[in-house]
Formats: sequence, C-alpha cells, structure tokens
Amino acid sequence: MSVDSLFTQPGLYGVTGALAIGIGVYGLIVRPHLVRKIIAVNMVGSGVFLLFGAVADRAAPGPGGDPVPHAMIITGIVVALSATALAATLTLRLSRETGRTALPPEPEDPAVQDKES
Amino acid sequence: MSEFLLGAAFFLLITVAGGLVRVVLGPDQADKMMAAQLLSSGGIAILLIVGVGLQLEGAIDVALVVALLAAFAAVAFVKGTSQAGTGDPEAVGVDQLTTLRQDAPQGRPDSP
Amino acid sequence: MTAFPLLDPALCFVILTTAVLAVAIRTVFAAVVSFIVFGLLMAIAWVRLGAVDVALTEAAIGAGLTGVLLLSTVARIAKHRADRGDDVPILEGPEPDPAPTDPLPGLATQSLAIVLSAAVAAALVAAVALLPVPAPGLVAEVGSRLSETGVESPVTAVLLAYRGYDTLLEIVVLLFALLGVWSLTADARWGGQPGLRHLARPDGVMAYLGRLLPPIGLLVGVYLFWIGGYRPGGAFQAGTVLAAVWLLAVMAGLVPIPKVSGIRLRLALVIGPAVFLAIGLAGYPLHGAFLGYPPAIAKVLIILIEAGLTISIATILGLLVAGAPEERPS
Amino acid sequence: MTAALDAITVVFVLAGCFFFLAGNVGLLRFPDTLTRLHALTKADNLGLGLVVIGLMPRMDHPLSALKLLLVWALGMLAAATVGQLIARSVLRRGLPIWKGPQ
Repeated sequence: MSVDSLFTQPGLYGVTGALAIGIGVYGLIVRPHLVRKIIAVNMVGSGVFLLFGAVADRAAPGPGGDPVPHAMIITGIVVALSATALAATLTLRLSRETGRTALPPEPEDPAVQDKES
Repeated sequence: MSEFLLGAAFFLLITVAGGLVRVVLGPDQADKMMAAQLLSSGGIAILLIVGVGLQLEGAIDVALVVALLAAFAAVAFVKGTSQAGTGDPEAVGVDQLTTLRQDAPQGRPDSP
Repeated sequence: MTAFPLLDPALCFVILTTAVLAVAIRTVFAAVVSFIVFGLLMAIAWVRLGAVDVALTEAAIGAGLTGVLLLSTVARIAKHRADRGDDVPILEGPEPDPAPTDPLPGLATQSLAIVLSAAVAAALVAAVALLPVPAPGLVAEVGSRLSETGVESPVTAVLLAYRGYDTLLEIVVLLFALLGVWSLTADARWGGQPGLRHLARPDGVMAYLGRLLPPIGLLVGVYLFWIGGYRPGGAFQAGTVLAAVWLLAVMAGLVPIPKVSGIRLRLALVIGPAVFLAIGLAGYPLHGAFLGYPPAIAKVLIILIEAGLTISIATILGLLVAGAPEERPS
Repeated sequence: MTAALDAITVVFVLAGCFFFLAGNVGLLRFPDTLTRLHALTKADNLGLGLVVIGLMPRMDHPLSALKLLLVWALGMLAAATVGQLIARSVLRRGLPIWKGPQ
C-alpha cells in the first residue's frame, strides 16, 4: 500500500488515533498519580476508537461510513465510561483509607525512594 | 460557500485553540476552567458551521448536546472549590465566609 | 474531495496537542481540563468523519460525564487530604498540585517509556498505511436487509437488531460496573445515598440552573431517543443526556439521590436488561430464535427495548458518576 | 435572492469569528481572573450568536433554524451561569483582584 493514503481524511485521523494511543501509553507508564493513569487509559481508548472510526470511514467515504464499527465504538465509549467510574471509585477508596493517590512503588525500583514509607 | 464555511471553522479552531495557552499558564484553576469553557462554546460554533458546511443535519444535534452540557463541568469545578467539596460558592453568608478566610489561618475548612 | 483541506490537519494537530497536554501538564487538575477539551475535539473529529452517532456519544460522555467524574474525583481526593490534616488547601489559590508527593519515575524509566510508546505508535501508523486498498466494510450487507429490522438508521439496526446480543451484554456490563462501584462502599456506609450530600443556596445561580436545564435536557433526551429509529440518536445518547441533567439537578441540591437500598432505584436499574432479555426470549415462539424479531412488529419491539435501555442507561451512568455512598445512612 | 442570503451568511459568520478572536485575546491578555471572565463570557457568547444568525438562512427547514436559536440560548445560559459561579468562587477564595494600573 502507499504512504500517501495517510494524507486522505481517514488516513489522517487514523494516524491521529495511533499517535493518541502512543501518548496514552507513555502517560500510563510515567505518571504515578492514579487519576492521571485513568486519563491516560481513556486516551488510549479514544485513540483506538478513532483508529477504528478511520477504518470505518474508508469503507464508505463521506457522511455515513460503515455502521458496524460505529455501533461498536458507541458501545465502547459507554463501557469505557463505566470502567473509568470503577477506577475512579477505587482511587477514591485508596485515597480515603491511606491518603495517598499513587500506588506504592515496587521495592526494588531504586529510582523512586518513597519518602512516606 | 462551503469552502468559506469550512475556512471559517478552521479560523475558529485556531483562535479557540489559543485558549489552551491559558490552560497551561492560568495561575488559578478558574482560569483553566474558563479556557475550557471558551473552547466548548468555540466547539459549538465549529460544530454548527461544519454541520451546515457539510449538509450534516446531525451535527446540529451534537452542538445541541454540547451546549446543553457546557455548564456541567464548570458546576462540578465550582462545587469542588467550595467548602467541604460539596457546597455552593454562593452559600448563604458567603461574604461573611470570605472575610473569615482572609484572617483565618490555613486551618481545616469547616463544612457549611 | 474536501472543500477546505486545511481543517482536518489543523483539527488533528490540536487534538494531539491537547493529548500531549493532558499527559505532560504539571498539575492533575490541568490534566483533567485538558482531557475535557480532548473529548470535545474528538466529538468534532467524529462529525468530520461523518459518524454523527459516535459524535453524539462522545460529546455527551467525553465532554460531559467523564469530565465531571474526574473533576469530582480530584475534588474528593483534595477533601480527603484536607480531612487527614495534610495541610493542602482545597483546590484554591495559586494552584498547588494536590498530590505533590507523587515523584516521577527515574530517567531510565522515562526514556524506556518514550521508546515503547513511540514503537507502539509507529507500528499502528504503519498498520494504517498498509490497510488494503478495496477497503473492507459491511455497508452493503447492513443495507441489504435493513427493511426487515424495522428501523431506517443503520447504526441503530446494527446495535439492536443485527448485533442485539452485544448490546444486551453491554447493558449487563454497565450493571456490573455499578455493582462494582457500590461494593467499594465502606461497610458503615452501606445502604446510604450514593455520592456526597450536595448542598446549594436555594435561590442561587446553581439552583436556578438545576431547575432550568433538566426540563430542556429531558426534552432533548426524548428527542434523541425517538429519532434513533431513522437518524443518528438512540438509547445510548438519550440515556447519557438524561443522566447528565439528572446529575445537574442532584448537584444543585434539588433532587436527593435515592438510597442504594431503594426498591424503585433498583427497578429502574434492572428494567433495561429485563425488557431486552424478555423480548429476546420471546423471539423463540415468535420468530424461532433468541432475539428474533418478526419483521412485522420489529419496529415496536425495538422501540420497547430502546425505552427500557434509555431508562437503565440514564440511571446507571448517573449513579456511576455520583459514586459510592459516602454518607452514613441516617 | 441566494446571493443576498450568502452575503448575510458571510458577513455574520465573519463577525462571529471576530468576536471569538476578541474573546480569546481577552482571555489571554487580561490581567486577572475576573477581567478574563468578563472577556470570555461576553465575547464568545456574542460570537456564537452571530455565527448562529449567519447560519440560519442556510438551513433548509425553518424548524432547524429554530433549533439553532435553541443552541444559542443554551450557550448563553451556560456562559452566564458559569460566569457568575466562577466569579463567586474566585471572590470567595480571596484571589488577588486587579485594582487598575498602579
């Protein structure tokens, strides 16, 4: 296939989705704060949906597109919200019990000396 | 005509994206929330223009939903900054509360 | 092909900028605000891609519910820190990061993360470039038997007729997520009202908004529910909008959240899956298969299913964002 | 006739874009939170209104034009209430208020 397909409308949004997934993965790994991890995971989810939506748009260019991926993406967005709500509740429970908003680092990671423990 | 409309949408997008600078710099959280507010009303305008530009009736429904929920995030933010996280900044006796805050040391805020 | 070729690249650039901001910005609150903006821009991207149903869902959930959920989570975390005496002010003043004690991992981890995420992104970009030329799609198949499903909108037909089984499982997944959230309640607070007790000044602006918006929200919700049959819309979008305005009324202190142990609340939760399952099982005698709708009455069945779904989705999403009960049941 | 309608659309949409630009510049350059809030809620709202007026003649059905007005009304409601709530929140938290060029 060719690289210039990346510059068509679906290709462009597909690349945006791919890059959003990359940014989300980076945020998930680097950011210790749990709410930021939730945001990163949501970003990966949105990236995946955008990638899937770009594929759908290729199937039937112009308004409309392929309805099957659209239905799955709608279901995905709603389930992603419920997963976010569950993760947020877990974070709140950890915060209420221990007052901390990040998971304790693994003991053998020398780079992070958790001052509190 | 749709060339002009999509061009206007492009201009709006760039203008409103400038608000992201305030999200980064904004000294106070209210500034960041306001930037999000400007971006949402800019988004409504872009949705309307793109909807008309592409003859997409549905885009106006999307703009309707965004307009309906525009105030939602700001209300959640404002509640977060008021006493005990659930109150209303306009709670009764707010002026008295304000003066209390200035002379009270940074102690634990009482819930209203 | 597109009248103004600059709009899409600009939109993609701003989306990616907001994404980088949401990850790289200094404070948690700013990251949440960036994510709200990201959700809104995604809704515009979906309109540009021609997927209006998805744009509606993304606008209601991405820019609406997820933002409020994260904002109230950050506010509650700050409240917990304040209650514990960690003298961090509640989200006010020149804004300190409510969690200054979260150190970033060392340089080694960060550089490894950059390499890994760059590899993931590069692989996916390559995948996009290598998509087959005759783009695969099910547009023709969906269109061919659309008349038998009783609805004109292809997305609704896929959601409720062709792949009705997925949607049934999805509403059950939502129910389980809510059970998960409620099961995280402290034992002492079980049976209490979900979420925090919300108070507002009775004649204030928040109460005014809480009185004015819900009726309009109800109107928009019913409108979205009804046009689902022949235009972008449907149970999910309607349920999300109804959940949002209900939450607004709750935050304005006008509507008390019914107790977790309330029977009416539980009925509203279960009605969606129950109706869907009942109609699915009725498919055996009526049309010889689970979820088989006889074409003659397919439209009525789908509308019934969507009505049940709208009620349940609105209740579940509202309670999910409200969160686990925090008040002791009086 | 359509030329006149197109002219209306162009003029009003451009005016709307101008006010969005004004609102944005105000948001970026004003000295303190309350003045930025003023710039934000006034300018972007007028911008949205002008864009709506500009788009109304292009709608194929008069009811769609009314729907545009509803979107504008909701936008105004949101801007007004948010402006009031954020201003009150800023006032309560005792943030520095700009007293004019010293």
